Amino acid sequence: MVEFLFYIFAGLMVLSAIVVVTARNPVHSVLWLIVAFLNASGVFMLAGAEFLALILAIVYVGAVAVLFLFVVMMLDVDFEQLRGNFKKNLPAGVALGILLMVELVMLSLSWRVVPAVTTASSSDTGVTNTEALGRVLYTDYIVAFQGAGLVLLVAMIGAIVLTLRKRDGVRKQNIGVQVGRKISETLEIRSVKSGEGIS
Amino acid sequence: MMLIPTTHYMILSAILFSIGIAGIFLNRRNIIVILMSIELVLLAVNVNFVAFSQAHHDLKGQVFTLFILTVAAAEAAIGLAILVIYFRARGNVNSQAAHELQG
Amino acid sequence: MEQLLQSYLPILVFLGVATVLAGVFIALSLLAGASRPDAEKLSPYECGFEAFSDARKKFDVRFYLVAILFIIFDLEVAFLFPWAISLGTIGEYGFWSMMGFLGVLTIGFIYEWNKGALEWE
Amino acid sequence: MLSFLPPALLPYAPILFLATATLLLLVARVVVKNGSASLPMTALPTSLIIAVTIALVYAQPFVNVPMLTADAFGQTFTLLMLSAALCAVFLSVAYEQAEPTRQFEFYILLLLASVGMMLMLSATDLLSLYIGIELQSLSLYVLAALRRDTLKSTEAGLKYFVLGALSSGLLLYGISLVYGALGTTDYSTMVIASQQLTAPSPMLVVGIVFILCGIAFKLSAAPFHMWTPDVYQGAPTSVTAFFAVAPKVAAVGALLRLLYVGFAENADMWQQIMIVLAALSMLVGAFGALRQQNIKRLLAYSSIGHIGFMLMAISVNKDAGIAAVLFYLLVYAVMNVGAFGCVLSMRKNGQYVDSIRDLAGVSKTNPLFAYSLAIFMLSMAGIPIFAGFLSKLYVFQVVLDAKLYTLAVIGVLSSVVAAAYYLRVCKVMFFDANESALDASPCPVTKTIVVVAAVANTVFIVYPAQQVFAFCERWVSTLQ
Repeated sequence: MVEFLFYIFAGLMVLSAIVVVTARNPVHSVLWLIVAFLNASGVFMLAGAEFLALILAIVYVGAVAVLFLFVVMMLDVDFEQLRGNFKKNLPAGVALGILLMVELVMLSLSWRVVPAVTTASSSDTGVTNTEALGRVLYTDYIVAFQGAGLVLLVAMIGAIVLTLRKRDGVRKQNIGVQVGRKISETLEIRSVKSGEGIS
Repeated sequence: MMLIPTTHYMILSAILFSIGIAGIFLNRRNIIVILMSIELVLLAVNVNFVAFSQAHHDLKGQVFTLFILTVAAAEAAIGLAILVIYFRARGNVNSQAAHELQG
Repeated sequence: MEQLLQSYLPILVFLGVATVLAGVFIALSLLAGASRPDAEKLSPYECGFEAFSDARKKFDVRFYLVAILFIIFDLEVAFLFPWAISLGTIGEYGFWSMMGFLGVLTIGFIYEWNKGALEWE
Repeated sequence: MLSFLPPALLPYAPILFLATATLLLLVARVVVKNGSASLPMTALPTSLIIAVTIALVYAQPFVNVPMLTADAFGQTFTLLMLSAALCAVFLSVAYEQAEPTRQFEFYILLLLASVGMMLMLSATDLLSLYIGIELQSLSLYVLAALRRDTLKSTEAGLKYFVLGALSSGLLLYGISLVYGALGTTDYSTMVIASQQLTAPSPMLVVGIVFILCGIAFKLSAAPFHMWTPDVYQGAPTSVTAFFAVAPKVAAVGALLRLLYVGFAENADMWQQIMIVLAALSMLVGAFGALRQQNIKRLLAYSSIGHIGFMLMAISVNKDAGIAAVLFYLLVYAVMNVGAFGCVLSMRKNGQYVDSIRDLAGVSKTNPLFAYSLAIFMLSMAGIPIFAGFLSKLYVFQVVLDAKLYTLAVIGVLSSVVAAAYYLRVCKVMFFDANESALDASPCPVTKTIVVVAAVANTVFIVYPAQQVFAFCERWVSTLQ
């Protein structure tokens, strides 16, 4: 039963990966990329990495694929011109792919478990995968964890520095000031004699 | 229900990795598809890590995958930021035309 | 292992049923319905006029910036889940390490707010 | 001396200080809204922060921690990298005055890249090595594309990003295969696991190959050097000055620790690859720049050549090799900081110029500039009385001891060919007719750096060479 599930997920994943690479329209390749990510989270689930499967679904499908879709929609590009010599280097690309694949698959067949290098934490101690991850992540791997925090900070600074454009002279609505205005500032009561206007 | 042998995962990861690398060489012109192929390569790496983490019965592989996810998402964000400003400066997104720096 | 997969079986069944149903509807409409497409019918309908411009409008880069910042804070939340569950066992040390992580990202947020990345002209 | 810190934080003191100081500087610069503040206002605190970090690194006791280590080897490379970053900050002040961009983030990203490099240099686990490499690379991608309105800078950033992302994909695939083969990513446990390996595992070999491809990219070693000339030319010159030295020091240090500690047991697997990388880099570095018209692309090819020499010394796999690499790196840093100081003072009527024809006959109009650039060119070529000759001498000595004769022959051949384009620059400066003079170098800081580097290059051979080499050997012995 589990074997059958694995073949479905793996098959769909490989198929959608092939379509992502060869799709004519980038929007299609983004959608197939999302299918690939969803199947990947299925494969992770079968491998016991429950938390990672869900994070993959949330973070990748939810955010990264959306970002790709944004960019594909934003840069209105004529795709025919982009695929100019796709046909020309198709044979070379496919040959490279198959060569790499055969070599790596043969490599995988030669894999044997190395005499056990016992490491402290093992995954199935009756505690949920997320809890087990949480116990290890913030204490033993604190260096990588803070490094990841700085990587996110650099990504934020980079994105803002590169894309933010300030149009000066744009009047912005300041809700605080609007709400804070008192009646005396807005209304001015003047007594007007009949027949004369207000200067 | 026995577990799935690790070699299956490794073969899946090898296939995905080769598709990703071939994808990069196939459409050198369209940078967005290159970025997607890089995401596929990282997905192949994650499958490998999770499979070995199950094989070695320790969490190190899964912790590594979590950090790869974080860094890959940040990398995709910056990559697309650079792509947008390149497109704004250039006018279209085709890397063959990127021959300004030559000689 | 099996207990984990058992608990996720309903989701799988739900997904399976959903895709099968969707597939059936599409297949039925393709097979049963009469479809004689011609250029006129396929062109986008704009109240009888010829289509004025390409349907894809270039939209503002600010949408894009919000999407990037969403990814970054989404990842921050992703790190909070295991922390929340395992706070009991990792104790003081784990608490302060997450406070450091949150501090770094709060400083990023202050930077972003003052730079005006969140404002929408 | 750092006893006041809580013992738990002691090993992280320098990195922690650099990171927190950068964050405070970031908040200060963005909250304090004084539009008029020109850039040096940020350069001053930046150089202060780097100086204090250098002091902290120097004073730090040597201690090991799960993912990091602080030993003499790491300390030396970190000091060299931080001083290179400090010179890059000084050089960028002149660049900022000439072409103000009002982007103070340049300094913040430079500091965050230095944090990444410190992490790389002291990592004893493939995970912290990867996070360090990514933190440094992400900051450098953004720095390369910082001039977002000019096409050259965005194109440089894009090329660097695409190839960088691909190379971290390769690096990660290598790490996953090594993790699969050995079951661990910590250097010391990897050594134990590879000793226990009964049959030679092909997966480990392929894993090491992929890791070396990933790191070779960061070093701009030969088969992965395509991005270097374009990014050196495209990126703003102050960023290129930082590119040329600091990340190379970090990548060489990380590679040395990875190979000599992590993969100490399986040297037979990586020695062949290193020899091939070294030979290719030297040849590309020599033949690439023969008809080069742009000074920055010329310096890019020369840095590829120098990396080739360092890889040659690393592939020897003996402690003497490390001392030669450390010495070579020291001389390389001084030469490149000086060379980029000159490139930054190449201005004609207010415009930065970077083609070699603009240097025609400069010796008559700005003699100081001409002579110092000539010293750097000759030192890079390895002409005897300059420091460059000594560093190449030590590398050749080590390589010949290890009987890698073919590599030594390729090395000599490539340095002879490379000398051609270095001497061509000197010839253009001294013997060609002069069309227009360069502007006088506005900023005293650049001038002092250039002069100090030039003097260091020449006087080096007389006194300190022996002591410095002995110093390198003493430091290296602590690499456990």
